[in-house]
Amino acid sequence: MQLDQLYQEIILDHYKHPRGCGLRAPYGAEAHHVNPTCGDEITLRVRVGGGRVEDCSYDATGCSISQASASVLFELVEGASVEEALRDHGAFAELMAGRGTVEPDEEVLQDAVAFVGVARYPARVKCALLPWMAFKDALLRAVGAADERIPAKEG
Amino acid sequence: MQLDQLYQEIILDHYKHPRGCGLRAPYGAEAHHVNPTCGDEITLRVRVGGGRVEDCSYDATGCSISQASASVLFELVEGASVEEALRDHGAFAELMAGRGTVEPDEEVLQDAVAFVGVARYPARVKCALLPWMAFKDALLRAVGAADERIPAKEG
Amino acid sequence: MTRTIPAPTLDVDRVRADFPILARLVNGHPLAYLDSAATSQKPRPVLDAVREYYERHNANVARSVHTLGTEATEAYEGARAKVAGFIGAGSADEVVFTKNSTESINLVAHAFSSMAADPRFRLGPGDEIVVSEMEHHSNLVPWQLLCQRTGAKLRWFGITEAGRLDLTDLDRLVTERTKLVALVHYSNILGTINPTATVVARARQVGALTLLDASQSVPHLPVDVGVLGADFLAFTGHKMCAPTGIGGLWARADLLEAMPPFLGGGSMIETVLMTGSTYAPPPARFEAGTPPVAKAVGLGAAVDYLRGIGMAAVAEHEKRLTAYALDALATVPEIRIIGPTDLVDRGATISFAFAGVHPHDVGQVLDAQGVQVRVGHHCARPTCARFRVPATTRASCYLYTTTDEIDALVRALAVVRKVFA
Amino acid sequence: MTRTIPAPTLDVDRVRADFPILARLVNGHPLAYLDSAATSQKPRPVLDAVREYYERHNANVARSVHTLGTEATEAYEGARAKVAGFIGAGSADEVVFTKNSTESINLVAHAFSSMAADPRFRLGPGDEIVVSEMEHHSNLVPWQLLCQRTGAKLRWFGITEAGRLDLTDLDRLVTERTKLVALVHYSNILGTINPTATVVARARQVGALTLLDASQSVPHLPVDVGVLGADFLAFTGHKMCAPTGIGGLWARADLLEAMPPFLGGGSMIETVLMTGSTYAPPPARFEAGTPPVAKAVGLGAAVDYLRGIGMAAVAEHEKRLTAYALDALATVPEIRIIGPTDLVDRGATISFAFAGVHPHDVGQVLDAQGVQVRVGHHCARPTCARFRVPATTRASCYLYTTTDEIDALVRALAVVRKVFA
Ligand SMILES: Cc1ncc(COP(=O)(O)O)c(C=O)c1O
Ligand SMILES: Cc1ncc(COP(=O)(O)O)c(C=O)c1O
Repeated sequence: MQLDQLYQEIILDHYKHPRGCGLRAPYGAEAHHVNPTCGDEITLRVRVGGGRVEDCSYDATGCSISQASASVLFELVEGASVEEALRDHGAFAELMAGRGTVEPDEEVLQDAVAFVGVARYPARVKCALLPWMAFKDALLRAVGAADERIPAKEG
Repeated sequence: MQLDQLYQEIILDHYKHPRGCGLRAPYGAEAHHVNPTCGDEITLRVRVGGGRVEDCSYDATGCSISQASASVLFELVEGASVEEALRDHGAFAELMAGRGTVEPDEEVLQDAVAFVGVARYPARVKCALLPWMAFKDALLRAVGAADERIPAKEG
Repeated sequence: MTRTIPAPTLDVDRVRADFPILARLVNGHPLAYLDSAATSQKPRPVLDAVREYYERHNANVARSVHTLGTEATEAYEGARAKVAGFIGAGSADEVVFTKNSTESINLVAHAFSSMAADPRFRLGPGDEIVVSEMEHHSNLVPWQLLCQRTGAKLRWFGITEAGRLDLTDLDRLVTERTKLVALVHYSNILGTINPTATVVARARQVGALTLLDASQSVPHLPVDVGVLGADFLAFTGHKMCAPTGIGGLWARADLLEAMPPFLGGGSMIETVLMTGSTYAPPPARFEAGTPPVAKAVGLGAAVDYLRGIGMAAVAEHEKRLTAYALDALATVPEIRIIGPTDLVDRGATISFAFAGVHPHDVGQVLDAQGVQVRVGHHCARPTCARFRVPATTRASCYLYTTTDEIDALVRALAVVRKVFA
Repeated sequence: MTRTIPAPTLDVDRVRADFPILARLVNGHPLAYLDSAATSQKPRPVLDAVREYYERHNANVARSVHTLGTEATEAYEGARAKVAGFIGAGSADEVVFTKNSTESINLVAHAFSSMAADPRFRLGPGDEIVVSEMEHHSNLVPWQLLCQRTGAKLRWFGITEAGRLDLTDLDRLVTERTKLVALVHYSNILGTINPTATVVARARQVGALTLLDASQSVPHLPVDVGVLGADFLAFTGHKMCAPTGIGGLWARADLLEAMPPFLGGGSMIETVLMTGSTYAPPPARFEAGTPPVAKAVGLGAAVDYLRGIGMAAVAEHEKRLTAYALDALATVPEIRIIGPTDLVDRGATISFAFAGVHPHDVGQVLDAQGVQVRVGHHCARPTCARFRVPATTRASCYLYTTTDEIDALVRALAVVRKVFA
């Protein structure tokens, strides 16, 4: 059944046991993103310090894909350098745009490779991307607030 | 050839030799009507007196059908009683709405019976009606101006 | 909506044979198309009429003496007459063809302004427009935009917990200040059929105009504008077996006459000078540019098709399906219906929440079983907000829907339970 | 419009075989369809694409996770990408689907107001909009209405006796006061192809926006928005082998981004509350309601069809027809061409007067011989007024037109002479 492709075990596990959820303070910037077609919403906060993502906290309502995506995002970026986090964002966005033809790099994306199946469902790509868009938005503003430099190649 | 139905000899004759054309004074009321789809135009004046159409004068630009129709109209209503003129208008309008199925009364319509073929061409019905609409418009106003009563059944 | 005469029954198998798409497989399962509230499928006679139009008669309308042009014009105006007859309009001239309901409603909204010549359309600070919390965005956003343009105030009816229009405040909401009440006739999210007569009567009492968003009612119920008594009726072809790209606005002749033009361009004019123009009488005044001729022909054919089956039979068929579906869904413990749970004044459009699973996931799992339902806010976000859900899953039926398809839905819901257990 | 590379020739017999209607008889004569400027005929691949869409994939777009809805969305957005490619747009998001050119132009007109947030769209007394005397009503009336709403002033280029845009006054007409120049690219009545580059350059110099009405150019010439350099381009599907009911507006991304919504409703929103809404980014912001999905699919197929033949080949074929027709008509002594009489920057749309016979009568007699030409003012009354004629007879060609059809026209004109001798 095709469903297995979409709802891989990793995704369902993150959905049922989301990592790092809940909004935490202090934080450098907060972003609120909405998916207008389905009503999914996320509020996401980022704290940066010393060039690293010190915390990424979030409150999300939405489908399993968007919730799992937030959880996977948290695991990837928490403690990562700003540069790494932006690279992860780029890799994930590329995976989602690939319609299932992009071979994900497990080194980089870790659990997020499970989303390769999502890329085959155009209607669900937006769900998976929602937390990542909010993250990039909040991250760039947090970096700005912290007066950190954004690595040029990804800004 | 179907064209004969439309361009009957009587119509072409009225077109080439229009009766009563040219604007004359004095007059009781003047109407200017336009056919927006083809640019046909007519200015038509009516003088009434003693319950009769004393003069119906006009200046028309347009196709053969609209020009011949004005000429035929002139012949029918010139000198007719207001009541007769309105009856003629009604008979002609009915003929035009009939899509070629109405049997015209030659007693009433005289040369205008030739327009029975026009009724089969929806795009041309408006051409034929243009002078008649202007006539009714001007007549009713002329009657009003002359303080004549309009026969109730047709007003 | 009088359904006193026993309706002729509808032979659903024969109906289905007219809809080629229904034979399709989806993800290896027979298609169960339960999304007719979003758009209906098209029967062969409609597709054939459109094709025949293009293969035999296609030309531009209204400005032609040639044969093809005359045939095209007659096909277009003939379709207008059919549509007028279908909704009980007094004259074909009271029907304006638009591209969809949304344009129909915006067309009316743009007739209102601070500078309107006719006082019924003059709108400014102190004036009010009344809608409801169960409007489709297409009958809400145009009024929000109009209020922004003019300074008028938007007010709205609430919804009861049972999914009914809350008329408790009718006399306080619809007052001398009200210029227009714009109300959905049949809610595309709740399935509720609203008591429009009560609202129309009150509006008339205070001298307000009324618009009914009949996007869902014209396809599914016998509708007669004379009986409804409203001033404007908006509807859309693609939900009633016709092609996309064609809709209609019915309005009383004297109102259309009083309305200024909306879109400017070819065919809506009387005389054009560089220094200014005058405009054609309705309905041409509101149909600028080349109209969707073939789509109008398709809508005419759809009306013929629906009349052939009988709208009373369609409504009766859907009533039976509603009863069946409500019973069937009651067997699924996770399900909470959002909207009326009885058969009184409700149609075969059923929204629900599935405990613990987001509608997106519900829809995805159902799709894997071939069951096509809509998930989301159904262009009625305020209604979702009212019921404290981000979205719903909605199954909606039409004349070709079978109880088997509802059974397929219920079976597929069991899979949802399994995947997200 | 660079035609330096020798164009591949077009096999007109093969092309004609794709258009079922061309086999028709009219009044006992083979159809000679010389009215493509009004609307084009549709090739079988376009009709098949529409039918296949309805029989296999039909669903509403953009709000669906189900298979049919996903397929419909991909078909719709795929068509957008094809259209974007066809006109050389940088991105599919720069193409808004409308119902026709007329709506496209009105959409731009409604972006301008006294309250516009972006100064480029702010318009009031003292500001000017420039058009020309050879505009189609659809590129004139919307600007007249806009000037009425805002107090801005409408100015216009004249036409030379030879049927060319009179640019003598360019610098006096297009000035610092000009906010927009809206110009027809290829006149539907005169056949003139305008020197848009000169006008666009001047507009840019004074900081004015430019809109090209490309309703006739996109179907008949290779068009590249990058080369044209204008800010807006309006075009319409039914003149380019696609169904009625679909058109397009191309605009620079930053302009679309700055434009407020026009029609309000489903699909154009971001978030909706009863108290106010926010709007989706372009192009969705300008596509309220259910779009004409099947028609967009048809337009996509039409673009594929035209690309398959090659727009350079189409233009070349029409150039040959123009030469042939001008020569042939020169043999009819009663005829006076209204529009350019040479081949420079003119298309295969030829208007003429027939001495002593009104165009309506000309058209009627031609129709009796199966020749379908348009008679009237062609939605360009001011142009007729400029040439002191109430109307013209217009023959217009397309990729399927043959020299035989032009011969049929000339033969039929002899009958006109006979009937009205
Ligand atoms: C030059 C020109 N502009 C605008 C239009 C309007 O196009 P539509 O009627 O498809 O809106 C036309 C055709 O009718 C045209 O030829
Ligand atoms: C109740 C209601 N109103 C308005 C609309 C808008 O119709 P359309 O999208 O065809 O304009 C719809 C359907 O989408 C609807 O269900």
